[in-house]
Amino acid sequence: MEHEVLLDIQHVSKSFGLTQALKDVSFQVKQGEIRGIIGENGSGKSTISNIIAGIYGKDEGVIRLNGKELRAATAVEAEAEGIALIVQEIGTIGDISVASNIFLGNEKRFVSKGFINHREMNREAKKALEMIGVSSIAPEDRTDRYNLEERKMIEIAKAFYTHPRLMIVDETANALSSHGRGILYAAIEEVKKYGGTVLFITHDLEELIKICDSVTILRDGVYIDTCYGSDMRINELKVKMVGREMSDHYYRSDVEGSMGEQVVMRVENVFTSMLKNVSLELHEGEILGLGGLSDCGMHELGRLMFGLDQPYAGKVTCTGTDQGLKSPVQAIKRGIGYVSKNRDTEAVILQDSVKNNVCLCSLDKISKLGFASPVQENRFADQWIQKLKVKVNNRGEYVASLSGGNKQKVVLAKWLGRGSRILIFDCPTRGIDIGVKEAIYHLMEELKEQGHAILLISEELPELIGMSDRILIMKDGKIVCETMRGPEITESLLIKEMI
Amino acid sequence: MNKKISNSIVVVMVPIALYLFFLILRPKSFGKINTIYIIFTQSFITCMIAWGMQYLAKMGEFDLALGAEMILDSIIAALLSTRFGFLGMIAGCLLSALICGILKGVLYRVMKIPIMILTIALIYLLGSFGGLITNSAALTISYEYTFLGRAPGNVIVFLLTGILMYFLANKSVYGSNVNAVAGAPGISRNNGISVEKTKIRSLLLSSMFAGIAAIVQLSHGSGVTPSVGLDSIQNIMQPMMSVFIGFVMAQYVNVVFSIFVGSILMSIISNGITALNWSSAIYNIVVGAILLLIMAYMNVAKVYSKKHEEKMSAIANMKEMNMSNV
Amino acid sequence: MKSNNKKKGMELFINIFPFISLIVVFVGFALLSGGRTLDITNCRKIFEQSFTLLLVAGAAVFLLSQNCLDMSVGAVIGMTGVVAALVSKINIPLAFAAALGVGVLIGLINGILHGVLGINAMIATLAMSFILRGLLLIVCKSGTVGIAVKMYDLDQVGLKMAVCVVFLVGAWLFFQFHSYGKQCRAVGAGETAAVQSGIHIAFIKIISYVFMGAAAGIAGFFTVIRTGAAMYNTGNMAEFDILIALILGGMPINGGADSKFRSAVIGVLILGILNNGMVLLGLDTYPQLITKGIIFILVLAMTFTIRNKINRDKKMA
Amino acid sequence: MKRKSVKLLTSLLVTASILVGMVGCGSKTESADAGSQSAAGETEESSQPAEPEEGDTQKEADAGTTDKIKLGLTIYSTTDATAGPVVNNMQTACDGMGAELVIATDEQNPEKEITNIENLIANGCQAVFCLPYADDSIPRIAKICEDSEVYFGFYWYDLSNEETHDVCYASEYFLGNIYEDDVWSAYTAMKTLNEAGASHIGMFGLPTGRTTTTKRDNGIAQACEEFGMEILVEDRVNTNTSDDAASSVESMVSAYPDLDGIVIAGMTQTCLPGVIQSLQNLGLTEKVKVSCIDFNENQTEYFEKNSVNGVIGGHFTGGAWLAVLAVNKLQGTPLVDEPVSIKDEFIVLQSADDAKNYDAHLYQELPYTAEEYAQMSKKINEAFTYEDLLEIVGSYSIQDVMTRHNVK
Repeated sequence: MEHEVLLDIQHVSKSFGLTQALKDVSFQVKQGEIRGIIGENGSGKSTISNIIAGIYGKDEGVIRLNGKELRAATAVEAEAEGIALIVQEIGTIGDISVASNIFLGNEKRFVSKGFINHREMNREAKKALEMIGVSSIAPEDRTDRYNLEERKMIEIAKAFYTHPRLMIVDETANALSSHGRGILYAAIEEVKKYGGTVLFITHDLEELIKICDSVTILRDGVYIDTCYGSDMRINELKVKMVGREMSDHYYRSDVEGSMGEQVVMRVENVFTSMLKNVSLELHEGEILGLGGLSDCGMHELGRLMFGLDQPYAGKVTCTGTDQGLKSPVQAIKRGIGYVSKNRDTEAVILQDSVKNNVCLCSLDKISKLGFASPVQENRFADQWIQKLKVKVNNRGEYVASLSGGNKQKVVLAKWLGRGSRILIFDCPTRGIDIGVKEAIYHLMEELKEQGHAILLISEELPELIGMSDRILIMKDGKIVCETMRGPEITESLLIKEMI
Repeated sequence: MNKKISNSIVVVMVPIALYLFFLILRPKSFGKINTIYIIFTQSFITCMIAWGMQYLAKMGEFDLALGAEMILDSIIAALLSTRFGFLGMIAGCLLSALICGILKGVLYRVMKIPIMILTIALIYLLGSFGGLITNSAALTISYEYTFLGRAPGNVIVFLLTGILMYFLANKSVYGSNVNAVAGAPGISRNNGISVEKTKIRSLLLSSMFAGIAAIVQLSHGSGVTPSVGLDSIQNIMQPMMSVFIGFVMAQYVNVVFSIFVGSILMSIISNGITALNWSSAIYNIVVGAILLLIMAYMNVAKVYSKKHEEKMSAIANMKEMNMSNV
Repeated sequence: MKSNNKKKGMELFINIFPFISLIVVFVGFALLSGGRTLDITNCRKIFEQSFTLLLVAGAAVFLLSQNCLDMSVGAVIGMTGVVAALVSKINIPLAFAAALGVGVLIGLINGILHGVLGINAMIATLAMSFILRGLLLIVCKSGTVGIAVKMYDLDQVGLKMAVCVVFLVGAWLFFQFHSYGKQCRAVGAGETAAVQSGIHIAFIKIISYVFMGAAAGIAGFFTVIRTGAAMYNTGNMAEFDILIALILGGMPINGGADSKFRSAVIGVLILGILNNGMVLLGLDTYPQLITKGIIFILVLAMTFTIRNKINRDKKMA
Repeated sequence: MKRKSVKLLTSLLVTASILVGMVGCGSKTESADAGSQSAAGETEESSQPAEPEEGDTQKEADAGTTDKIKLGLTIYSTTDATAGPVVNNMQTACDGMGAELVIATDEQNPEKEITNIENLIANGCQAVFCLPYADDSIPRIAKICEDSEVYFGFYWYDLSNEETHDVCYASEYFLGNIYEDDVWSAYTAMKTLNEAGASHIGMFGLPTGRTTTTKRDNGIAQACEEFGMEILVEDRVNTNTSDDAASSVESMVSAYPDLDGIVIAGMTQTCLPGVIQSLQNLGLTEKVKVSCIDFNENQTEYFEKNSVNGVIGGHFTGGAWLAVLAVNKLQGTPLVDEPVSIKDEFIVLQSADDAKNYDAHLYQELPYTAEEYAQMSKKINEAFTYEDLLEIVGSYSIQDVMTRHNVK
């Protein structure tokens, strides 16, 4: 039967400072449809969902819901329009009760004689949880008593309880176990049953095929295509998602992997809450790829090898000493550099000038007895800004005003300026435009020739396959497979290992 | 349900233990019912101010102008009481509190300065305004207006304020908004809670609670002298300590009750020290030391429990790995 | 590029605004007092009155640039003053060393409480000031502790000028050019990112509190020389005077990269001229306090709103 | 264009606010207006290089021209019940003798006191008077005044301490000090309590370390031996607000049930209302007797409700005598050449009508009118001698004032 259009998005654009998150995106979603939205990191899929749900404003364009222009400025107004959003990060507040979280922002429903009737609220919350088949959570408990997955269940219950006309699920699945995902898929089915529409945002293609009726593909903020029903085939989608031919000139050209003899860093039988008996060796002049789903423990391993966390058992050592790493300060002294996944909060100081960011961890090198004249600092900063070709008018500008790619160049300038021989890259090209991506790949190649050891942690398989000499795949905290670089390595082979 | 009771027993044990400590040291003077009565009544004023402060403190903001405000409220109340009697006093106090609260709210909304810095500047303004009105002379109120300063007046005012506070903190939409903003301002803002409006309401509320406390304080002491410079901050040190102690115990019992227990603790210590005729300097040291100990314990406990949790899951991983190897 | 020079204009205004206020206050009072404030002895008096505040405000720049507060400075000045007075009966240099030592010790405790144990800086130092005021009451039995008469001859302006210049220039060099100063500002600008750039956060915080304690110790020593005795309320409310002086001097409230050492010097001078000028004009206590309050709020509003606009532009640009 | 105008506007705003803040506040003491008028007059004179001996030119100049003598006073408050009368009396004395008085408040803090003295001197005062909060600040004060060649003197202060006495008397700029027999005042306060039948006493006191405090403590100790009384508990810190004092009394009474008297040896201004209020709340007004040193606004009402048994105070003319000494010295007709120490008399109130008389004749209008003070300046009445001054000081009492002002 012909469903009329529920959601009509016309020429929507949005930019954060210099980075253009969405460029003139238009597409329609029919009533009762489960529409997937896929795209690589930084393709704008989360941005469009937040704009629809009223968390971000849009720069240009019009969004119509059921023919009426949608001007929701906050989540509460969006809810009034029948839109519910499950955010990617944590959407519940730890200090307050589960029931307060579910009805956060609209406690007025339970107000009688000016005061909230908590019993009523808890009962309603219990009902909401039972509605999605969750009975292990007590509404009056504090929310931080429950683990991540249970808190996601609370968010799903909160979204589902309002019987939204349009439910947006933003990359929630990957944080859930199979049991949790079952509950999520059941809830989505329920919404479809009562004629609601679902926007399901993910970057996991198998899950998408199973759940969605149709899928819209975004790449670097631009609308590519929408496929329906049977013509949603994985590799076609992937090609559209990635878009660029898997041409070799994009990544490394040499086919054979190579590495130096010298082991630069060793991880021996490390146990933490996320890692189970992980061991690996990093050689000089090697790019070691580390892949897996985002919660497989590879990010935690990256932090461990920089001394940010301490293992419960086992050791992380560099050559020359068998003493474990105590702190980042020690790691830097031993020549390790770490490029964090969350660039804006950890890898770079936004509210500080480019010069300070570049010179910060090489102050002891630049200065004599701790004192460094501005001239020396400027010379050092200019040298590395020029070497990494960071686009900035003057070195005094704040890093906050730079684009994603340029921020990453500043971070690289910082570590190369420090002369770190071991570099840990955690999703280095996440949310970065193509041009800078390519520059980073070439830089990695150069560093490899100069004998640097690089640990490349990435959620993008093409990048891993294209750049690494050796690839380790992790799953649920364990290293499950090791492959050398070679033409026979394909994405599907690795994906089988990851899931 | 029994978990709640066992928790509150644990919390109540702390002041009882402290009371017994002083009882053993000075049985003659500390054993009487009268002393217990005085400990309670002397904690009322501190507790009411602390109740008013806890909203802002929970959101990480500190209102240092409450001391100067209370003095100004009392001065206006004393002046009006000469002309309009008892009602004039009450109206004067509450009106002045309201105006101060609105002034703070407007200034915060217009200038968006951190509240602590703004209130430091206001201490000069409010404190000296009081001094100007009375041209720095002390004022007193006549005896028949002071029945709120003694039993049963102060007990009634205290209980009414306690009930109002209980509903405001736990049952009102505003109360849950404060808890949400204190927990995560970002998520609250996304869910349509205006962080700024909540803070402005808290500024107003802390002034109103301070106004009520000022009435009881004026009736109890019957005199008020204008404050000079920043000295009025000393007067709100004790309520601030009760708020911090209250927050520590708020994990076990409702925050309204835990802040009351905090002010009782302070009252026991000050009375104990008078009974032992130690110099009241010891009071400052004891209270400061207790606060440091509690805060240190709380932080270390939080860090330790997180580490412990990680250790536990790591051990679980190890067991799991051994099983699969064997 | 219009927004760019608009931003530059605002940034220029923010940088020179403290100088404008200093000149306005200086000229304003000179006119109103008919030149009496310009008199040499009066200027010497202004310097002597703000000498101790200059020391502690200088040290406070390091702390405020890391977005940390020290509410116990006044109590530390009181305690070190009493210690200096007591020890001065034995010999003067020992008294100076004792005052410095006690200041450093208290600074170390503050540093550990906040840096290592992670207690909120304001609460930790507030509790410490409560304890120190209590100890002070006991030590001088809530009265005064006199200093040895020999100590009076230390009270020449020359000595104070020398100590002040050496201290301020040294602190300025450390803050502006030494990696320690830069790390302080980096911690203020973004603590998590600073950790990953190899800054030992706890170490930097402890050093800053120790430096603050040392400055308070020296200030305590010279306060006692100036007044002849330490009382239970010596150094009262110094921590708030510091905060007001730094903000009048244009220091950003939550520190970070824009923190400048000069805001301490300019701010203290503005405050010194203000206090001296108002007494010179025979203003009563309360009009003085109201003027101070109004000026503080106006400067706050001016610098805070404009700085917010600049930061917002930076984020958006 | 908008940006430029906003910048201009804000800097104008700042300048305007600071200037308005100064002048606009319109400090009510005429010294400020006098300051600005004389400022206009003075600008040419002080425009020539201001060398240190500016003080001397001032002295010769004033002998001839109409320029007024300028006296400076630093005191802990300007109008509360204890400090207010001192300021009023001194002000009337200055008006009578044609001198100008500049006042600064110092909140009982030695640092502020010294800063005020320096600023008063900078303000052009030729003599400065203060109550030293610590014996040890006296050498400092003496040095500052000698360096600027400004006379100085103390009120409410007894130079009994040997060291400080010599330092002051050695300085040619020391006019003298007016002191009260604080031993006697505390002793009398305790005597009134004993006569009313009290023997177990709770005490509110001034902070230790000051001669006034030590003398009052000695007076109390003397009375305790003589009348077999005992100080059970003392509080020297909870004295800044009436509410603190009230709580302190409640704790004292509950901790020491046999307490039957309270003496307030200082800070009466803030403690008395609280003490009386809490005693009345606890219904102990009859049982617990109260006596205090220093007067209070509503002592008449307290006497009528006989909630207070004895108040010793009224020692408010110290500032005026210092003004008399200074004006005569500065006019070149010194009453006496070397520094002097003058004992000031207390007034003892023991009944409601004592209080009424004091309030009518010595508080509402002052014990000595401007004309009476004028007679004490040798320029106006050459025959006036130092002995006459001592005689006037000695005869100070309610009776004397009533007879002089021929009240029936």
